[in-house]
Parts: sequence; structure tokens; C-alpha cells
Amino acid sequence: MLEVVNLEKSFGGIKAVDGCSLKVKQGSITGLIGPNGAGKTTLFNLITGFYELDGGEIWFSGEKITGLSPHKIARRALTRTFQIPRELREMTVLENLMVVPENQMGERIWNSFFRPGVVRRQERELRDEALDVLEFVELIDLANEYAKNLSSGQKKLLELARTLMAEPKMILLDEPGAGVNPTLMRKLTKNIENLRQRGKTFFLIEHDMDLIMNLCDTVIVMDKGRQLAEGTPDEIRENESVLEAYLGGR
Amino acid sequence: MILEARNIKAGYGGVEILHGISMGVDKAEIISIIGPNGAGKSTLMKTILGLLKPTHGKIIFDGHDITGLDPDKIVRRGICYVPQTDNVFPSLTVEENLEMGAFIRKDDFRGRMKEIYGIFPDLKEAKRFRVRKLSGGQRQMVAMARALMLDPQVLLLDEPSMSLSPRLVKLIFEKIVEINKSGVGILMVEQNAREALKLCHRGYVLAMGRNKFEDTGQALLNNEKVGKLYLGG
Amino acid sequence: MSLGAFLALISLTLLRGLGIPGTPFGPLSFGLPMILAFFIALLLTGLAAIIIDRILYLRLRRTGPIVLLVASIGVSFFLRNIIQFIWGPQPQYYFKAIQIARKIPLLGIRIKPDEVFIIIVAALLVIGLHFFLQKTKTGKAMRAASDNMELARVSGIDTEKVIMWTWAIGASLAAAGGILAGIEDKFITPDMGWQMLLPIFAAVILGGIGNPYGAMAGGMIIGLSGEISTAFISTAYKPAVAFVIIVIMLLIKPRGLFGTR
Amino acid sequence: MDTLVGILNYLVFFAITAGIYAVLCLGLNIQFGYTGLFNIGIAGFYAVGAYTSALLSGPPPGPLDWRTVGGFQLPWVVGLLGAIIASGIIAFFIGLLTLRLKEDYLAIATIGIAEVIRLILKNEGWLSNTVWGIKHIPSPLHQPIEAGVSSFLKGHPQLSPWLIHFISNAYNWFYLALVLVILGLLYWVSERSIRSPWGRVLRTIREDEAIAAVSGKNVFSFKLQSFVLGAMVMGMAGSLYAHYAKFIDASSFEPLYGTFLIWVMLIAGGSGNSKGAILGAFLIWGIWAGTDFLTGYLALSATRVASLRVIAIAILLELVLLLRPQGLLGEEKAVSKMMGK
Repeated sequence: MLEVVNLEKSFGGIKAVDGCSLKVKQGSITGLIGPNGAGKTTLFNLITGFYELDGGEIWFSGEKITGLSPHKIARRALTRTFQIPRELREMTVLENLMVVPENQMGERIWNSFFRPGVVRRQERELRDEALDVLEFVELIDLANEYAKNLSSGQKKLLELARTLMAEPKMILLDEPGAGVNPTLMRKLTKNIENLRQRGKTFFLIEHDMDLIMNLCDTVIVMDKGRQLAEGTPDEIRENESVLEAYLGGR
Repeated sequence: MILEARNIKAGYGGVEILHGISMGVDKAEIISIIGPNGAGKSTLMKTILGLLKPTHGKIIFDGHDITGLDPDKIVRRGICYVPQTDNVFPSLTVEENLEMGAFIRKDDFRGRMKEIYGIFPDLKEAKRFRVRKLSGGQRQMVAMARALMLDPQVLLLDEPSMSLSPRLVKLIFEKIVEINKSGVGILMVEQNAREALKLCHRGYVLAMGRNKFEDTGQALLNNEKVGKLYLGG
Repeated sequence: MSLGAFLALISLTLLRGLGIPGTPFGPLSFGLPMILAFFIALLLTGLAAIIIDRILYLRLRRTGPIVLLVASIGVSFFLRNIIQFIWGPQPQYYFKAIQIARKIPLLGIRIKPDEVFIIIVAALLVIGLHFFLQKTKTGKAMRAASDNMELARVSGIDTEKVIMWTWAIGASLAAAGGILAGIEDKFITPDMGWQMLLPIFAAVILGGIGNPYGAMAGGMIIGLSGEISTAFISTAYKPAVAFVIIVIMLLIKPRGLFGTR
Repeated sequence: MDTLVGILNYLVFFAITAGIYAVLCLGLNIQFGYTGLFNIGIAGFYAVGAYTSALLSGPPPGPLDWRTVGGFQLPWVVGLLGAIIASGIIAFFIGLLTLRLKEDYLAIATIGIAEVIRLILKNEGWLSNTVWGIKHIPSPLHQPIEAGVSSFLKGHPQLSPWLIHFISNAYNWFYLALVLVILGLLYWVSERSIRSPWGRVLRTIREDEAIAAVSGKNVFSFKLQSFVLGAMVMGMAGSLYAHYAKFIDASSFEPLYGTFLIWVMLIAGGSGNSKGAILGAFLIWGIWAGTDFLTGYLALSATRVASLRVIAIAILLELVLLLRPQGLLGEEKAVSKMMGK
């Protein structure tokens, strides 16, 4: 599904991602762990086109997406969340979601004037879809609230809701668990599981080892900008070099 | 206890992250704080240093209440801090970084600088270089050296081993012990939990903004529950 | 900049009034009062900048850069029109003597003594700024704060004070620029700052934003190319040359010649 | 009664100018209020609109003119369209150049192009007739209306003076209606588009470009659309001005009148809100025009009063920024109106 070959990225002479190669299988839930500063978020930013890479190639569902701009990558049905939740502050929660789907008819300005019927119908569908998603993440009561008035936990949920609005083949989640309460976390886990059954692929950065162990079928460990190990959660748990890098040895 | 936090509650923009954390550091001690991501470790450091005002609780330093003081006031009293990231001034030289560390000192700080170069001989070699050109390990040393310029009684370190190779991690930890031996109390947050627990006198385990465990480093290392909470092993 | 030039005019008038002898120094067309006025104007402009910072920008610091930009455009209109209110839009003169350019024997170029003075003062200011930023505690703190504001705070640096200094120095330098331009052109007008705005932006972009040495080099290039351009196109378009350079720069190297960010 | 008519006639004159400013504000609101694009060269687009329209629909150069081009005496509508297109083309190229870069560059480029345009208008006699400007720009339907009025007045010689006074002003009433119709149309278009999915993307870009990008929106293309559309509206305002004033020269497009006042209007009225943009235009123009009488009271020279007025407006701007940064009417919760209830 996703293959990264020899990625390189450095900031001011320091290599954040240093010859990283890894693969994420279609339909898998792959966890990405590693010490802080291992280059996990940088890797996500490279894959989604937010950073220009210094070297290497990225392949997604058989196509080379190296060097494409973020919106073009998003249009190939590869979407992401942000580690620190980002929200459209001066827009309502509902609008935060309704903007997500791509290629809406009404995004061409003339359609709102010359084909209002079609736009209107699509808008109604979008609204219903967005309300369903809000219902699911328990933000429905805040649908008409400005996003800036949400608490940081709620913003985290909004971030998740946004990915649910997109129709991605693959979702990159940057620390989906941080700051989400356990009940909701369980629900979220279940939903990721469901979506996977419907054919979506997940690639997620997470520090919560319980979540990784429960959810992921493959775990990739990154350290110093490259892949250190890959395996099932159980294999990773027993891997000496992982313990060395992540826990600092026994 | 030279520095003590009592039942601290704090957070960002109305969201509480620390739900009542208490801990203390003695002058001769190295204290490690470990815990899963999002447990509030860095938030605690920022609260102690006054970058974040606690909504509840007290911070006592050297017998005085320093709760809610501005960072520069707290630094003046003798608590210095090395942040997790962005902890150096990249466009300044090594020596200028140290001078900035001593910014509030009115006296001649060259003696102190010499002492610090004694701890970090590498830096003396590189003192005319801009920090931007240094490696990650050297930068971390610059960051620590900068914070030591004021001769603090307590040094707060936020993940000092972050993104360093094992060799450098070892070196940095050796330096931390050396600094502590020179009479500076150390409070550090570490992801590299095992190493941190090995070298510290006492450790605190935080989770979800609360104290979970508190014991000597060795005892925490041997504690099965702590092992599980951190990497199921 | 205009403010500085006019504050120099006030000081000059005041000092003449105080009876300080205005005999020109040697070949220069001005004397002690002008020199004193120069320093007083720098001081006063710096002070004015600090006052504006305290009243206005301090409160807007938390808002976005665009609000600050709008606010500063407002301030520029405010200051310009205060000057215009007091003196009117017509040019004001520091002195009226006309100077004759003298030939420098070796280089074969003609130059006025006043211009030599301007070059020396400009060079002194550049060296002074360099010395200030590199050697003094406040200068270093300024560079530190520009690197990393939060770290500066946890190092015990009073960042508010640093910002104040930055304002004062920036404004004083602008004032110096205004006064020197006034000496060169013989007159000053309320909108001289506005006229220079585009070339200044161009110089900063050319040098790379955030790089004072780049800005100095950029200033030289913009200034020279503006003058050279007059050989080919109408003088009226001198300001436009700066714009064309900006456009070319944006096309080929948006981070500036020496830009690091 | 006659004074009353005088006041009324003045109000009509006032409302036309304020209406033209309101059009400019709506243009800026599309760029800045919706998309967050920082255009500080409004005057440039305004001037291009005015000159294009004047050259297309205006008279050929007179014997004393330097100007050698233009004067095709095309219908007013053609001039208006030309103004819109010309401003749009210039905006397109500026946008192409700067909208991919950091926001400061757009600001610098717009201020630069405005200055360059002003220099060209001042210096290129063949095009602009330099400081003598372009005269005798025809106002739409001026002849027939004036003819109608004079024949009506001739037919009714017994009317009281104030009524004659009132009726003679008919053309201004007509022009006011024209401006208001255009303003209303623009208001409707601008409200409809901001509440459409298109407008939603613009506001998303204003709030956070990264979110727009991960949602598959071509940020650059949307910014360009917004910038060009806004500039076209500004060009339209230029045409409206030229055909009303009948005479234009470079001094009408100085940064003060052409850019600064419009920013103050939008900020005071409420950026991001079309109603606010219009309210701001009328209000600030009201204050501006209202302070005109200061000359009489303060016994100061005209230039001094002008400075005093700018000072007052500048202080007003800073006060609004400090005390009510969202403007009189803040942005409305603009949930799509395209989905019904």
C-alpha cells in the first residue's frame, strides 16, 4: 500500500530522517513507535508532502507520490491527523467537517449561482454525514459552536472526526490516543477496527503501548531517522534492540 | 527538600493536564520523572518554572513560596531549566550561549565559565562556533552548560537524552551525575526510563496527570507494575 | 524616518535659538548644531518608538502579524500627518547653502564634502550596529530573543526590555537615515519615509529577512541599481527599479541572497 | 426648503462616493476578510479600473493633450467590463508570483505594484496625460437624462425654485441608483459565495492552510481565485469613480484615499462581514466628510485640516484595533446557506 524507500530529510545539518525505508501493508493497522526525536512525525510530514524531502521515494497504491504537494496527496485518498490538534478557529464545528470532502460541486464558485439545486442537494448530504460523524465522536451538541471554543480534548476529537469525513484509503494518525479519555478511546479503537474491515489502512504514531498492542497487527520501530525493527506486537516486545532504543536496555 | 511541589493543578487554556501532583527534590538528589506520553511531565516542569501558572497548589523553593512568579524571577532564585527542544540559541556562538545563561549575573562570571568548560571540555574547543553548526550531542551539552551558568541549586532537565545516540546518552547521563556531585539538585523528565531510573536517587511515575508511583530508582526498576505501564515488559 | 528628520529640524532650530554657534566645520555646509541635533533627534525618535510600543503594540503583541501590520500602517499615517500638520507638505531645509562638488585627485570622481560626511556616518552606524549586536550584552540578548523568545525568558532575560531596545534602535537608525537623506537632498518632506519604503523592503528581501548584514548589502545593491538605472530610463522610475528587483528576486530566490530561513 | 434640498443634494453626492468606497471594501473583504490575503495596494487596482474604463469609453485625446492612445468612446458597459478584466489580469500575475510564498511577500508586491502604477500614470503622458489627467469622461446616460430634465423644466416654468433645484439633480439620483444597484448585486454575490462551499474553502485557508491541503484543496488556486475576484471588484469601483467624477488623475489614487481609508473602513465595519464592509464604508466616509467642516471652525489652512483628519482617522483605527478588533459587526457564523434547514 505505502512504501517508503530511503527517505532523507535534514534540518540545519541534523538528519531527522536518515535513509528510512519501510512498508505498510494494505488493510493493516500498522503502529509506528520509537523514542521522541526518532523522526516519526517528520516521516509523516514527508509522506503527506508537508516537507520537501532531500532524498528517497514514496510509493502509494502503486503510484509514485514523491514530491507531490499536500493537496494532491490528499486527493489520492491518503489523509492524516496532526499531533497537536489543528482546528478552523473562527468556523463552526459543523463547517470544520463539511469542508473536508474533496471535489464538492459548490467549490467551483459558478455552480452556486448556476446550479444551486445540485449544490444544495450535495450540501444537505454533507451536513447529514457530518452530523453522523459528530454524533459518533460525541460532539453533536457543539455542532454550531466555534471550533476555537472547544477544549483541547474536544479538538482532538474534531481532528479524528475530520479524517472520518474524508474518504481515504489510508489514514495516518499522529498520536490519536493522547488526551482522549479511556471510554472514548475504546470506542475509537473499535471504529478503527471497523474501518479496517471495510478496507482502510491505518498507520499510526502512538506512545500508549496498550493501544499499540491491542490494535496493531504490525509494529514498526523507528530510531534515529530509520527503521529499527518491524514485527508483530509480540515480536517487538521481545526484541532486544527495541528495548535498547526505546526503554534504554534492561 | 529544597524544591517542593504540593498538589499542583495546571493546564493550558482551561484544560487541566495536571490533576494534583506532588513531588520534591533535595539538593543532593537526582530525581527522575517517567510516565507515558501525555502524563504531564513537561507541563509539570513548565509550571515549576513559572511558564505556566498553576490553578491550585504551591511550589516551595528554599523555604519560600514561589508559586506564580515570572520565569525570570524564579531563575534568579536558583532554578534553571533546559527545555526539551529548542534549548539553545542556534545563531549565537557557544560562548555567547553561555553568556546568555549568565545574563542576569552582574558579577564576573568568567570563573563559572571556566568551571563549566571543566565539565564539558568539548565545548571549550568549540566556543567560537555557532551552535547551529554543532551536533545534537554538543547542542545538548551547550543547553545544559547554559543553564548551569547561574550556578543554580536545582536544575530541571526535560528529556536530556532525546534523539541522542546510546553513546551520547551515556555521556550526558555521566555529566548529569557529575553536575549533581558538584552540589546541584537535578529534576529530570526522561523517556529513556530504564537508564534514568538506574542513575537517579528517587523516581516518580506519572500517568494522566497524577502521581502513580514514588520510590527509589532501583525499587521502581524492579516494580512489575511500573514495567508493565511502560512497555509491557 | 521622516519623524527623525523633522525632530532633527526642531533640535536644530532650538539649538540655533540657544545660541550655539552655527559656523560650518571646514568644508561642510553645517556646524555643531547639526551634529548635536542629529544625536538629539536619534534619541527622541527612539523614545517616541518606545512610547508607541508601550501604548499600542504591547497590547497587540498577542494578536497576529496582520493586525500589527495594519496598526503600523496606521501609525505611519499618524506620524506623517502630525509632521504635515505642523510644517505643511512643502519641503523644509536644514540649511540652504549650495555646495560644490570637489574632485578627488586619485579616484577621478567628483564628490561633495557633505557626501563624504554621509558616507562616514553611514559606515560608522553600520560598524556601530555590528559592534552592538556582537559585543554588548543587550545586543547579544537581542539576537538570542530573535532566535528563541521562550528560551530567552527562561534564561532570565527580560524580553520586554529587549523588545523595547529593538524599537528604540530600529527607530533611531531610521531617523539617522532620514537626517542623512535630508543632508544629501538639502530638504526633508513628510512623505520622504513613504518614498523610501519600497526600496527598503526591496533591500531587506534581497538580503534575506532576518539577516542584518544581508540587509546592508541589499541596501547597497538597491541604491546603486536605482542610480545606475537612471542612465537608461527616466529618473521618475527610480523607485520602480526597487520593485522590479523584488519581483526578480521572488522569482529566482525567494529567500534572499543571504537568507537562512 | 431650498436649504433642505441643498442638504439632500449633498447627501446624494455623499452616498455615491460612500457607495463606491463600499464596493472597494467588498473587494477587500473577499481578499482579506474571507481569505486572509493582505493587499495594501488597493489603489493600484482601483486606478487601473478607472483608467481602463476612461480610455475605453472616454473621448479621444484633445489637441492640447499629450495622450495619444485611448478614447474609443465605447459604451460605458464596455468600459466597466474592461476595467474589471484589466484589474483581474494584473492581480492574476501578482498572485501567480507571490501567493505561493509567505504572506508578507503579497503585501510588499501589492504596495509595489500600486506605486509603480502610480508612477506610470504620473509619467507616461501618452497613456495618462500625466498630471493633467483625463477629462470629459462621459457618464452613462448623462445626455438623455439631462436633456429630459431640461425639457421637463422648460415645459413647467412655474415650478418653485427649490423643486427646480431638486429636479436638476436628477442625474445624481440616477447615478446613486446605479451605484446602489451594483453594490446590492455585489453584496448578494459576495454573501452567496461566502456561504457556499467555495467560501468555506476560502475561510478554511484563512484559518489554517494545512487543513485545507489535507482535505485535498488546492490552496494556491483558491487564493488566486479570491485575489483576482477581489481585484476585479476594485477595478469595477475604479470605473464607477471615473465615470462619476468625469475627470481622473494620479492624485486620486494616492495611498491615503486609495488604500488606507479602505482598510480603516473594513476593519471598523467588521472584516469578514459584507454588511460590515458596507457599513464601515458609509460610516468612515461619513466621519471623513463630516470633518471637512473643521476648516471653517478651526481657522486653519486646508492642508492642516487635511492632516488633522488623517490623524483622527489613524487614531480611530488604532482604537478599533485595541478595543474592538472584530469591528462593529463581527464576522457572522456563516454556515452554508445552501442546504436549507
